[in-house]
Amino acid sequence: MSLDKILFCFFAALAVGSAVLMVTRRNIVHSAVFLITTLLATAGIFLQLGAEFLFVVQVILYVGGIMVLFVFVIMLVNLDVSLRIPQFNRQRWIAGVLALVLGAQVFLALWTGRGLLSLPPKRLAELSPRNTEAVGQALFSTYVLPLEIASVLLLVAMIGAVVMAKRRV
Amino acid sequence: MADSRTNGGSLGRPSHVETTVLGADEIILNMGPQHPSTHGVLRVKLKLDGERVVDSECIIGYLHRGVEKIAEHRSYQQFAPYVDRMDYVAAVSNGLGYCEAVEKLLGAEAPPRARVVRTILTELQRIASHLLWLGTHALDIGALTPVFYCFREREEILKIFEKYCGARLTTHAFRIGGLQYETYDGFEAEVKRFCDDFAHKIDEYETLLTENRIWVGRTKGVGILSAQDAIALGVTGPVLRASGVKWDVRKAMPYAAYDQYAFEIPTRPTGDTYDRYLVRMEEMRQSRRICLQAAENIPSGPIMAKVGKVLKPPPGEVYHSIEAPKGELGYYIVSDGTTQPYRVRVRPPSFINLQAFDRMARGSLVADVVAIIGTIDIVLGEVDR
Amino acid sequence: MAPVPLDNELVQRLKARFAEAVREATLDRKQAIVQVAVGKLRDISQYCRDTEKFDMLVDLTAVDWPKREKRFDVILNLYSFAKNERLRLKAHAGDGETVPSVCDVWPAANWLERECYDMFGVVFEGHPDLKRILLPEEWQGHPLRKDYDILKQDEAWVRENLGIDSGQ
Amino acid sequence: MSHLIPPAIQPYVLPVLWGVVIVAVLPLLAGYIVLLERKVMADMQARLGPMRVGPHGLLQPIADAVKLLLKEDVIPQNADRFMFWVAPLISVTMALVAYSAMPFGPSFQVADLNVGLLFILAVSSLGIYGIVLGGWASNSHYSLLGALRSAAQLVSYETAAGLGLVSGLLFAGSLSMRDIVQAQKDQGVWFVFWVPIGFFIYLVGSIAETNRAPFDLPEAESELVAGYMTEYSGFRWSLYFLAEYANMIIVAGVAATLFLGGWLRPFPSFKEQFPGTSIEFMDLLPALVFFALAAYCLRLAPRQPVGVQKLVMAMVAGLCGVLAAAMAAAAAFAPEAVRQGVFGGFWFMAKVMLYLYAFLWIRFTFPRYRFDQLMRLGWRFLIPLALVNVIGVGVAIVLREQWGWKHPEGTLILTTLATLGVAVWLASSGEKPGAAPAAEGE
Repeated sequence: MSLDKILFCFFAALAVGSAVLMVTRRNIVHSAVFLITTLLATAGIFLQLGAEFLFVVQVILYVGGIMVLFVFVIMLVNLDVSLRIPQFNRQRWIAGVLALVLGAQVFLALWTGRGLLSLPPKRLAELSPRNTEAVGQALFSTYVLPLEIASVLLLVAMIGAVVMAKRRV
Repeated sequence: MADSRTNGGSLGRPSHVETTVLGADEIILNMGPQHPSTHGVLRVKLKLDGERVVDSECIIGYLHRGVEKIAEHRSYQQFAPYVDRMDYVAAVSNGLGYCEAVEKLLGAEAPPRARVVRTILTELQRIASHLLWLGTHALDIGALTPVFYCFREREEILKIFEKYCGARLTTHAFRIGGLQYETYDGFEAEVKRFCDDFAHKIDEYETLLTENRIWVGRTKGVGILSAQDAIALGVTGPVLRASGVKWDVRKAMPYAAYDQYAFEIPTRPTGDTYDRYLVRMEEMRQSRRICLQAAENIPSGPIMAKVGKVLKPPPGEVYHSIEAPKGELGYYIVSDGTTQPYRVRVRPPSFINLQAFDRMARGSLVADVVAIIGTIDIVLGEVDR
Repeated sequence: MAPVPLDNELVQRLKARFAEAVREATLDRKQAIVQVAVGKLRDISQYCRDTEKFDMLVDLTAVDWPKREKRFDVILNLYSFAKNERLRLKAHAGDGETVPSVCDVWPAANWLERECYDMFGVVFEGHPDLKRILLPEEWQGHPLRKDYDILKQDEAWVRENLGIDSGQ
Repeated sequence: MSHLIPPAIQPYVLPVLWGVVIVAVLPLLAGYIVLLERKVMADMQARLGPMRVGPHGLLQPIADAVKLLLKEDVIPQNADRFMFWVAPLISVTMALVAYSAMPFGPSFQVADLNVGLLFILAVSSLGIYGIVLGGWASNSHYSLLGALRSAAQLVSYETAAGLGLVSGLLFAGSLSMRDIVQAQKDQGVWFVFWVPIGFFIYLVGSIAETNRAPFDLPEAESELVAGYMTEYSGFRWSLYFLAEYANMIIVAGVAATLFLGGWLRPFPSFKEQFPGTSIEFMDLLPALVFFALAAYCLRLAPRQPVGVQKLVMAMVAGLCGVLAAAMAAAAAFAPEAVRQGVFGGFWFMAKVMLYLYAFLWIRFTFPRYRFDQLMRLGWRFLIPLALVNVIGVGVAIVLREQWGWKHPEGTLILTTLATLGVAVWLASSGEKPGAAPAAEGE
């Protein structure tokens, strides 16, 4: 079992485990922390696949940016309240059934494609050593239109947020 | 800034800053009595609307020692050392006020030489007190360096005190009727030397702060006190002058030897923290001027008036006040003809100036409260007595 | 230099305005003292501030004369920037007798009256919130009264809050 | 000896070695930077600073470390114990991980990622969790306020600092730290001379990111006693301290790499050689520096009051002497690669120290910002300025790349001037100081 496999299993287990914990913790802050570990574990898998750029983006944007704001907001709200609200609602049977169905699908998918499950023989990084530039090229040549649309969308959202915030003052 | 909100939101368990949610956004935030920048055991309760102070209450008395009660059980001379313990960073000024008040009560008057020496020492004390204020005030606002420069010069002054009367802080420097000690050799020279150095030193402080963008940003427009409010609240001293009222006991009702010397009363128009800073800086320069003039020619002659060993002032009462570094320091003494005062009332400038804190702090930001407490220049020993 | 009776324009104006409410005016060590009826204290203060331009309340305190039937002197120490002169108003108040508050005349009186109440138990009528300022809220007794011995203290409070038997 | 190591492990050996070296040396380095800070502060404040432990307090850091290790470790009663325990670890771990992409010299680097710079930014930005969670977990309001302040501050100043870096990156054309330095070597100029404003913005941003004065609101001792560290004591506290100083070194290293030419020595064109030999004068400079240090210590040694102190001082002098000799030897005989490594490390650390000195200087000179002023400075001044700067630099580069202007200096100077103009305008158009709406802060 090569080092790559070990690492992969480690990250995967970490991601899944902390995801479960995130759902089950009562304390929001703890959930947030486990969500962060999930994201980090995913980032680790990216890194292992040789996609440094994705890794960095994941860390900077999701972990370093969005989650910081999450935690920030969580600390602004009153935690005692959140501890008292019921965590699970009455629809657990429906949920269970749906979960089973979903699980079956996933299992089926895995089973059919089990041949492809093995990790790539050599690290992708060595196939495409400078994937940052590659991503950049792709974004600004092939996918320039979606990129622009997305950015405009974000800009609109940002301005909207600012306007709404200003109205309060 | 987020913190005021979080006061309400965070787990409401006790800590140094106790907070409780009142309304939608109203929070009570409690500073002190143990807080790095409440200058002693002052406790301030702030009611905040978000980030703004809507109401404030000062809770004092943690240092109350009943000085006025003690006075009634001591003879006039015995009580003199106690007054040093009120405004313990300006002990000499307290002593001057008390001694002169008792002299007035006796109908005696200190001889000219004593009065000039008193003036010199009191003005040095004013500089020392203002230096201490400047250092701590700057430290509160986050400038780490000035405080050390200030203490460097203050040290020189304290050395002069020590050489004169043996004590540095609670100098029981004066006696009722004049001075106990003759000035030591080279007293004038040392005072002059200090004054000459100090001229450059004070420019040094100004280079650090006066033009500094951050300093101006932290102090300009913070804690504004209008002249009407200042008068109505009985505020005196630099705080009053920074609000544009040109009043100083040294000019209005000269005591000691102030009528002999030329000096200006600095005033500023707006009465914000920055103005109070400038006024005190200028006051230090003026005090230096007075010291220089006084040290030029100290009249020779006796240093003690004939007041006798046992003081028995005739029945009656007197109010005498001086311009202490913090403001008008008054002594109201009632005599019943015995050797002990029947009642000694101290009019403490810090106490009465602190009353204006609420007026200054309302509408300002939480972060400004520290600056405002610093700018009033209180000494809790005097507030609580 | 015993106190001598004082009769200057100010006193005359006061007498003219407030007749017998102005009890006596003396000059002690060249300092003007006007003794007024406690009931009229607020009105006289108002007049002194508005008409006589005594716009600053320098100090407000009390003196305890236990042997007198009205044991307290309530003393207002006024200053006029315009005339650069001081005036001392004095009013006799019995134990438990309420003294009209001058807070609305000079806001400065707020804390001073609280301290006066704290130390002497003089009750000021119309004070926004009259409570102890230097001593703890629950403290019993008023230290600056002559019958309050210098070694005396509120033993119960000390034991309860400081956990010691005596400060001395 | 490489044949002794199984090939599967081989690629990991050197990085692990470097990693161990960094982890081992960094705490000591941080400790001595603290000593340096205290000495510089003392000098600026007309004092002597630590003088007791060892000659001129040279052993102070060790004494402090021992004290902190032996101190009682208090955990507040109602604290979230696990978080309280793990938070300092997060801070210090992230700070250390960030070093893995930091090139201390041409060869001394754990891993040369092709997104090295972004990696450092990303990882060091994770340290915030240590602060926020620690502040939350210790369940004191001072701590929480400090934590939230620093969270808000970090998030907002990262933007400005990042944009400041971009203006330099546009010239480097790569995110790999090594390529960045290489680019400066090839273009024959440190990027600070091309984008001074970008450097300035990054300087301010990095001070704010490391919570140093005048941006030290998270630990403003006059307002919040010690901010997020209030409830911490002993070793945990020292971990936070270590993290803070490690972060300072990181931002300094990034600045040195991107703007100050990394391990390149100054005056690359000055290649005068020692007559008769092939030793360059510049290569002797490090040796001279250490030699001067050694001489100074030797002069001080006999003046020490205590015998032990004399000894220690002499030992320090000896150490410097050895280093000087080593440098000289390297300059004279060592093969090219070793020489590059040694002097690269020297110059890199020299630049880092210079940058840190600027930190200290600023800290002891300026008062502290108020939070809304801090936020206004970040959002209304630095970020717009950085954007203008980046655009200007982009234009300059396009002029060079597309229209073949071989000498972009002209356009760059214009850019800088234009940006300065914008800066003046921004500064003047800000509201009056003091009258502060608390809006931006929230």
